[in-house]
Amino acid sequence: MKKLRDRVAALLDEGAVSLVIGYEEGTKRPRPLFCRNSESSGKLIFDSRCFHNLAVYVTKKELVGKERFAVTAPISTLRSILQLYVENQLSEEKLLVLTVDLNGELREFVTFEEISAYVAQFEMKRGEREQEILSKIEGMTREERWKFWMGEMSHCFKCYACRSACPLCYCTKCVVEVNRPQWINPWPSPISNMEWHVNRAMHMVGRCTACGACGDACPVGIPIDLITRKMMEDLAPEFGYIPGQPAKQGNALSSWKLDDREQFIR
Amino acid sequence: MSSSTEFEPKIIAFVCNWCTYAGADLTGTSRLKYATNVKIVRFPCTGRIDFLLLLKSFAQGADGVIVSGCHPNDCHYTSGNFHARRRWIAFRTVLDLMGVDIRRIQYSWVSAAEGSKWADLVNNTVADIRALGPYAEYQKVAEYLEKEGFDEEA
Amino acid sequence: MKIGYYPGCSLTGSSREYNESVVALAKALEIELVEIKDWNCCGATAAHVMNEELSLSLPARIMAIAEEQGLTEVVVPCAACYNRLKMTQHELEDDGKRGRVAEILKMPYHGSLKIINVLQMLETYGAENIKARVISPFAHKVACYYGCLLVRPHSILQFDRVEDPQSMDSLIRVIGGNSMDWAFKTECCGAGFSVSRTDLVAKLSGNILKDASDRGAEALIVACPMCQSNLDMRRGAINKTLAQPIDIPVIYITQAIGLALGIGANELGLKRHFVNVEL
Amino acid sequence: MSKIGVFICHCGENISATVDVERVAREIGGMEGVAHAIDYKYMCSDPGQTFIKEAVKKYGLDGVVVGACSPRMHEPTFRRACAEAGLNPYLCEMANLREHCSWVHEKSEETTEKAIDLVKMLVEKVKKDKPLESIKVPVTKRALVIGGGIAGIQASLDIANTGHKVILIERDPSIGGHMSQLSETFPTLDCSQCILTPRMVEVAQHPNIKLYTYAELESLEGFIGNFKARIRLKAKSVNYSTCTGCGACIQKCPVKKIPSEFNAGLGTRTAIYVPFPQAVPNKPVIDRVNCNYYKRGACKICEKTCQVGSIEWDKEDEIITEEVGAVVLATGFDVKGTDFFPEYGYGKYKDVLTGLQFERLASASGPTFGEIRRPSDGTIPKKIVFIACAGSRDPAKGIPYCSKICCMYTAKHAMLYQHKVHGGESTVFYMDIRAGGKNYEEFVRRAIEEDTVNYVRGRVARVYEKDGKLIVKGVDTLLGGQQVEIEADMVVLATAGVANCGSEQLAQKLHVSYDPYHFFAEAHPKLKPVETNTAGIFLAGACQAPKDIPETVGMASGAAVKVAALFSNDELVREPIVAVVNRLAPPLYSTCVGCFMCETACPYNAIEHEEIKGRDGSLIRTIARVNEGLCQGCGTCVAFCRSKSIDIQGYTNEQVYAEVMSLLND
Repeated sequence: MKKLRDRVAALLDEGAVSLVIGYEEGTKRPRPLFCRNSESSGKLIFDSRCFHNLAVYVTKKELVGKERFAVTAPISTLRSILQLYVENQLSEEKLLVLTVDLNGELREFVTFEEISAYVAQFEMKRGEREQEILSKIEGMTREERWKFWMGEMSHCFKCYACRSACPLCYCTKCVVEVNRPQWINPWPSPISNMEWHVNRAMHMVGRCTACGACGDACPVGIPIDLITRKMMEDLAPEFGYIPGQPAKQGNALSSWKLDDREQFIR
Repeated sequence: MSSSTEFEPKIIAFVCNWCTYAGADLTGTSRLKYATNVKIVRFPCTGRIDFLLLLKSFAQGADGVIVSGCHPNDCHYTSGNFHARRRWIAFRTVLDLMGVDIRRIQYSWVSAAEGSKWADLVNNTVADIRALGPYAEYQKVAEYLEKEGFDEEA
Repeated sequence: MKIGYYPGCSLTGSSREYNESVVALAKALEIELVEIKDWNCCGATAAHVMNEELSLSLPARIMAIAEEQGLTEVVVPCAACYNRLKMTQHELEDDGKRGRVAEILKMPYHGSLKIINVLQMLETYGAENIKARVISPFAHKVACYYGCLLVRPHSILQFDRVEDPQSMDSLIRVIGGNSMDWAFKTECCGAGFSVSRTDLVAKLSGNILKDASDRGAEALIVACPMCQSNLDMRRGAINKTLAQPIDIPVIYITQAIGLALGIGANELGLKRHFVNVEL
Repeated sequence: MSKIGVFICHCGENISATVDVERVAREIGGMEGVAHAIDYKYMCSDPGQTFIKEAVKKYGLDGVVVGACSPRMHEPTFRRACAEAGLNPYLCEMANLREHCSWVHEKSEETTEKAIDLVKMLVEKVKKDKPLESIKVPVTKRALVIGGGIAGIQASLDIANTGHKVILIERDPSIGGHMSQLSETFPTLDCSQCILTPRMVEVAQHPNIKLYTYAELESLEGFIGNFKARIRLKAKSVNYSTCTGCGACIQKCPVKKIPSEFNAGLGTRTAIYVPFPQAVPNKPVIDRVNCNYYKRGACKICEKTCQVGSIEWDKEDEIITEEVGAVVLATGFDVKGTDFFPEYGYGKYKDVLTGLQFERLASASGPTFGEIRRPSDGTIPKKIVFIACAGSRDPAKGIPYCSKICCMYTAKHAMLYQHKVHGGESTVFYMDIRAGGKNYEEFVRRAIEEDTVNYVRGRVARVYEKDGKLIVKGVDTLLGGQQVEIEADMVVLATAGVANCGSEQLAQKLHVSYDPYHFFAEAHPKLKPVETNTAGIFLAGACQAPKDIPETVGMASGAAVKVAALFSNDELVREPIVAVVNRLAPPLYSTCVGCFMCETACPYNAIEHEEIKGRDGSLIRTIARVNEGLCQGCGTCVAFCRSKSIDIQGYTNEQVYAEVMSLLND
């Protein structure tokens, strides 16, 4: 931790970066910290409790401004940063990525390839919460799944906290705000909630890095992060990507293979 | 054609203009008969068919949907159908995960020369959907606003 | 250097000299041959003509027990066994067949075993130290005869060039021999007709020998017991069909290299040939 | 409130037989937004169209729906009628009541209700339609022809003769292509040089044709009517303006043993060379790979010999840019070498030749001045064997197709051999003789009957050399599969015609699709053989598939007329069914966030990066922009865009949404 603080202080003093996004000790658990001068870098912490995805701030122009900035990134943030690179939302000159690797060494990355090589060591596994709920869902029949999700969806009141927590939801105007035509009804009826979450999952095909930010953000605790996680796991063999390790070539949905599976097509 | 008491499914067909629409035209010119339940919406290409439209169809009372376009390598725009096929693989996975009855969405390739295949596709799909019955569980949830509340254990 | 070893019925039966020369040469090259315990017959051509399941299960069992005994790579000197094992490995990539064979064998079959023939073994593991160990160069003009099972079907075996193979020729050059360019490298020797239609074998093998001796070959080099027996054992019948008899010997590549490395003729089994070998 | 006119057609009785058309018109008339609804026996007839025109004027309609046959049939007709009445044609839609309703259902209540629904669907769509103007794209009236073989020559001449400028680029030092290598041509046996060289000279002297030899296409950007081609002029090391083509340097050049590509490797040439006597331009080029000066910095004899000092040692490759409106691909084909055939000796037997090599032997300007001699010892072969279908029609070798011309040139070769070598014995091993052209079959019969060529129906299993002779082991399937063994002096393989090397890279530069054998893919095998899927790029000759000279010339003229049609008007008019990225007021400028996933989806590379700059020139945002010339209107990007920032005119999100909604909530 000490090496990290000194490095950040040095970076800020030299003016190499105008901002460093990291974690500081919060009331119950770590919360994001935005250091703009070396004094505040003293509050920086970086341990296993810091896993919330900071990548969601990286695309906010009004926060990071035009100068170069840095972020201390746990594995979830690194994966999202890779996906944001693939989608032309970040430039390698503007962002410096700091992290502390498994044996406590301070690591700095600039290019996509560096981060990609580092991320490749981490395999995306389900935590027990995910395993427990998903195995329950996987055991259900279609009707039971429908009832389960309709029950869950009835709690949703369209606060869109999931959208604002997700680093890959950086659209200036979301499809739900399109009213000509009104694709997704704004009122929180179960069917329009279901439409919203199906649409969100479809927008995440080949992109979601299962960081769980949306699940954490949901005020009524709907396990919506499991929808995108399960989708990513199921589609990985189909589309030939490795969940959590975005590749340079285009999005899974905007590319295709000659031998894509098609026995469901008559 | 069928007795009025029996359930008549409402089916929408999203088709591409260059192949399946022309195939349906050929079914017409060859005077082949098929069920009246299916109404065709024309798109320039299967690549243009938005998955949200399918959701909207079910929400508005459709019991089944047909999506059909050019065979692989036939696409007038070279790769529209390939993009569509990949989109439907993803869409089916998400819908199935959410418990939507994906048997009600029938995908097919029908070329401009396969008039009879279009007639068979329509008749078989109507028969399948009639067997599945109305998609009540989806529509009941859709009429949420008209009725007072949504009873949990429906 | 340890490699699995599958001799097969010929090398422990009618072509004992091939086995002796392979073992002797391997010892000289410090290659330890670990014979598969309790190996069974590979089914050869007889099985796959009669019953497909049998023709797949026999080689599959060999590979399964080899995997079980911890071997990752097996050298198969006999061309027929090599061919059957490679073909079975290819056939069992199809899940349906693999399932049926697994039921019959009642033991796991992964199909990860690397099957190589004697030429591949010598090329990959022996080339440098053969060159280093050559004592008396094999200074003879010879014709290398590959036969069919070593190179065909090319799409599956992926070994050397199908019509004009060069691997044996290059080994002969390494030991100082002069392997000549001739036209019958992969022409049929009559193979299985050796017993039922000896006249056919005489005619076909006769053509091979005639072309080789017309071009001045002092010996024929082979790497398959079936070819060796047709060209050597049937020499009497062959000579009846030819104007003048041909007396050039037919020896295995392992015997030729063994001679160059100074290994004794007896140890190489050179005394067992029908056409005696004075090289 | 929209004022829509609805016109239901009886189509004689094709529609009215099973659909109650009066009821349809009546019910639709009551719909919100419909100002006028009638039914009439023949809407597409003159009186029918007049009804529409008068109604548009009388009621000031702002939308028209015609319930009749398939829009693929009469949409243009009714749209033209509306345009004449002053209504924007893209506000006129058709409901398919015939093919999709009346013809496929019995007369019943449901059929009429379905017809009503279909018309209602289109009425809802028209409410959301917007007036569109067709896209005008300027056309640069200059064509680029790639490849200087007979196909490129013919196309260039035809285009130039319509008065338009042509740029012809050829990779080799001279134009002429494979045809210049031939001796005589089937079926008339007239000498190939005599019929080709005048055309080559005509190309060199044509005022409208700019000829660049020893040049290759570097890149092609832009779209139909507005291509920008960058062409690499490989350094010839000879200044063509001063060189008189006297040939002194060629005599003096010490490096004489380079295998001549023109003679298919049989003859040799010098480092500074002219490929063949009738070459156009008839000036030499220095082969920098083999020239002593470029290899070891020595020699320079050609410079000393040249009286006009045309040698330019340090000349670099030059890249020039040409604006062109259309491209004709005429890059021709190639033939497989003998090394491709394991069973015929992997190319190591000198006397096993390809058809092209035999042409050079038979040609008067060839290395043996027309005499058929064995490359190994120069003797005249007494026995010769021709093997047809060498590589072609052979799926195991990856070439399952028939190369079309080999049967004919093999018969010609056999005939030439019999004429040139009296008492010679020639055998042709064939599977089937394919002589489908005009006078083709008669030509082959003549070879068999008059010139006593021995045709054996069977494949050749192996060819090997023994005591200077080539032993050909084949079979005669017509004599009960009897084995045939011939001791021949020469074997000629009619090897497979394959795509020219580099065709795949060229296709990728032009975004033209190609088939698994790297021949360029035509837009439609029957109806658009000379066009490609990329608008403005046309095909001519064997680069599309193996073909003979008559077909190549015909196809080249076809491509030329397509180019001429394109250049016939100053502007190109295109359907406005193209995608558009939405634009908003600053500071947002557009809802597009610049993820450019649409760019990877677009098969026509029609998505461009547009940089929005502030007044001080600093870059604010990079968003997508659609190049309406390239966009073909498939809409894949529209359905793909997550933020719905891109929409397609004619099938906008609003329109298709309205259609779907109208069909369901009745």
